[in-house]
Amino acid sequence: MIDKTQKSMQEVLSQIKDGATIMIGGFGTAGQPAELIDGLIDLKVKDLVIINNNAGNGDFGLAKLLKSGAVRKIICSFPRQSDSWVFDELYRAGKIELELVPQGNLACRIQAAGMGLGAVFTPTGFGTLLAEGKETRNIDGKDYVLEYPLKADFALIKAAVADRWGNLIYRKSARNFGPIMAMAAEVTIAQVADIVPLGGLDPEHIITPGIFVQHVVQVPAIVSSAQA
Amino acid sequence: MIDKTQKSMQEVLSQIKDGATIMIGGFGTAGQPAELIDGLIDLKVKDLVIINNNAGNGDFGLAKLLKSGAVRKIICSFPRQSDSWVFDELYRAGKIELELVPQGNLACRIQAAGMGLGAVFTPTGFGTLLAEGKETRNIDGKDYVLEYPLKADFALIKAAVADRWGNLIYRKSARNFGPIMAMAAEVTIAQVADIVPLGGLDPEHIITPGIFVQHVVQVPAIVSSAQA
Amino acid sequence: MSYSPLSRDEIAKRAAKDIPDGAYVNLGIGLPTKIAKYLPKDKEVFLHSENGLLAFGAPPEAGFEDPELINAGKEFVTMLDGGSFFHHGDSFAMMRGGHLDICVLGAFQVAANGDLANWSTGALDAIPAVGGAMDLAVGAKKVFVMTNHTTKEGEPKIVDTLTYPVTGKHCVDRVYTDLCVIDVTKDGLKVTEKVAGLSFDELQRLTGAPLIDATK
Amino acid sequence: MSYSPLSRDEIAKRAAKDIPDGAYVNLGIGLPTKIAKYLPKDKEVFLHSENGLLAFGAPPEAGFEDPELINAGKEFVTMLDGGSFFHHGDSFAMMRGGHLDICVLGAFQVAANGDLANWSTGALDAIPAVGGAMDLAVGAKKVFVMTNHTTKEGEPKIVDTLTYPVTGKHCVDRVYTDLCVIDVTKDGLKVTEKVAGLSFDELQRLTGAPLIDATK
Repeated sequence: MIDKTQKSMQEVLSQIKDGATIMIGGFGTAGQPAELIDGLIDLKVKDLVIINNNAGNGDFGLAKLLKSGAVRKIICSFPRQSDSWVFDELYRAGKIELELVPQGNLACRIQAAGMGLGAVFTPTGFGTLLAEGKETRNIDGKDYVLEYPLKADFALIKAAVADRWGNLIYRKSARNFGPIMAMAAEVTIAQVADIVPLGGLDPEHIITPGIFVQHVVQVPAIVSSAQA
Repeated sequence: MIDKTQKSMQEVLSQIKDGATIMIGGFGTAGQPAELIDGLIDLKVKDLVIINNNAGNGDFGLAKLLKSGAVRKIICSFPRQSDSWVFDELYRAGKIELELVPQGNLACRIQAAGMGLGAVFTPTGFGTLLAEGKETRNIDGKDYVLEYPLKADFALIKAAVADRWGNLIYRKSARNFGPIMAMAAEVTIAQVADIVPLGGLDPEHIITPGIFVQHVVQVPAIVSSAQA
Repeated sequence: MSYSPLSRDEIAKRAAKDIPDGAYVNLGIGLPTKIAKYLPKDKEVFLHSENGLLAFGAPPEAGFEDPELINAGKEFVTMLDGGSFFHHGDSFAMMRGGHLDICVLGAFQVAANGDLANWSTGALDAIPAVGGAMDLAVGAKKVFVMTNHTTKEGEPKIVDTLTYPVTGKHCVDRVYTDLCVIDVTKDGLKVTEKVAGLSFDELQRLTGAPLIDATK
Repeated sequence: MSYSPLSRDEIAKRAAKDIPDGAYVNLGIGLPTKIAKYLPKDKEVFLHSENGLLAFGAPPEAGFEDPELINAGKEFVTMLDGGSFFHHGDSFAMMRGGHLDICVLGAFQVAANGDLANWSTGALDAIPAVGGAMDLAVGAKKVFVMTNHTTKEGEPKIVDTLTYPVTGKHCVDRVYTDLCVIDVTKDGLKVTEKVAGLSFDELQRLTGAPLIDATK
């Protein structure tokens, strides 16, 4: 019997080693798998490459991971926020590498990885600093930049409900990067608030089919005091 | 008040002119918008380019459209079937042009159009007759073929339920090409069995958001005698 | 003659007038967000947010905030009946694929040829951040800009050539400022409206690129 | 010594043995479809179909056929609890993106280097059709082929170099025939099993490429 929910969070996360590339879901704190990130911090692994839309908020979750010194490089679209002081300090001190990617190219490069494409010509960023040195091409009168897939060893995402085969549904705008990151990583670990028996999720409503999910960890939802 | 369900099928289809490129949903007959196709036949337009996975089954739906002489060219992955006699005869008589595309490249090229990409490097078809003359590239040790987006003037698709904003849900394996074709066409026309009031579709369950749908036509579901 | 520049809310109100019934619209973070307040009740306008929302509505009442229902500005919102959720891939396909009718963006500078700068001042010590700005600039069918006509220091923001790093080339269609409305055309920057009491010469003096008077 | 080739069902049964618990598997139209019948009940194997199904089950009972619940072979199927529906884009992302563990395909020819021909005989008057064959060939982590060892006319189907048009290059990992099981390796074609009573020399005689005896 295949049960992707059977292992402890610690056991699941222990696969992650120094130097791993990890996608972390969430847009701001919505959809951010805070408990998985806490577990990742406890591993005390080093030299991680993190892919996320942001670079952490406040002192918890992703920001706490950065503060722990575990991250060598972050690939994101919007690091600078009113509460991104942890990242800001590391960046100004030269202690973290930043690859800035337009948000839609971030999404598209993650999708390209999940879809098995070798590269894509995208219009976003053409002629800008973020496309400097990249191959470009005019196709049917429009300019495009060649962008390569973003793959990852692991994706840590947050969903609402799972079954033992790893099928997932999400909640509201916490969906954001979850489904496409699950498709792009070698090993996807989802934290969910609820686990239902097989058949408890309607096959028409499943957003991430279990083929894209290797492990499910249940983290009961707490009324969060986190700012969005 | 935006109501995409208000026009008659005839009125909606009358936008389609000679020479139009039209995506038609469906895999075999599942998801094939048979009534929209009948309406298209009644228009007596000519020189159409049709994009579908197949090239018609039996004597109805897409096959009937081909038989009417309206189609100049078909872009598909699997024209030859036990009941594709209409296409077979036209093809052998040199009366229809065929662009054969591997099914996954068909899907991917439709997606590329909907996503606004200029071209994609796909591994499928590399080294085969279907990639002859196409640009290729080795990326990270793997060979890819450059494929261009497939766009369309219209998409005719079949869904299960809509609301007046054009939000759609599908039914079982009739979903197939519907969602990606809706994203790739200038004008998407969906035939649906039911229309519900706004709010009748759960925002978590909507598969095709109304932004991708311009017109909805209600065609009550009949227990079909069509072979699958 | 004297004139009064429009307030931020008045610019938003003016821009809102040009958003047609049934439009799919992305309102950039900051000033453009104000437009939502001024959309007429008899129109149905679909607001899109980068983080996977279509047809979201007003902020929730106090006490009903949901940390998992936010817009791209990370503000709490509500959903309208008929709204939908989707992932980031589909959300940016809506932009990049040309499905959004209008986006309204803030700007550091707009050039005479429609080039837009709104993501980086190029300051060496600044931490760069881009978000979805470049995607909106190239993706939406129409790109509107909403901005003060000059900087706080009185420098023109509508310029001949950008001095700040570009966000998107040849992308801006129309600019709403506190002084006027400008259409970016092949012939140049056409002023179609200006505030009462402001002479065309004075407006030109406050602008870093040649304007065409099309207010008659 | 005399030997009996395996029946089609026996080949399917043999191939089924190598599909591990929890595998995501696409069974090609025709012969490979038979494998479903022989998957052991104590294993959970997830069957994928090109047209947007994961974890589908056996055909429905007569009278319960649903024209909107079919597999890629356009046969009526049922869904298991835990199954899901998705669109063609996601379905082929599952293949092309390397998420499927195994696909089992039919073949006209398999070459010594793992090239596969199964979509076109190259006959001039034939109507070409490819479906998802090329996607499966390049996409699945492991590509198994299930075929008779020779054509009806006795010609080898396992050959040194393809004479039919290629479906995918260097893609086949293992071949199940009515006579043997062959692993395609960098060192060559390794026969790991053969039917009782069949000598290696006789098997080599029926094969168009050099075999390595790895049955011991």
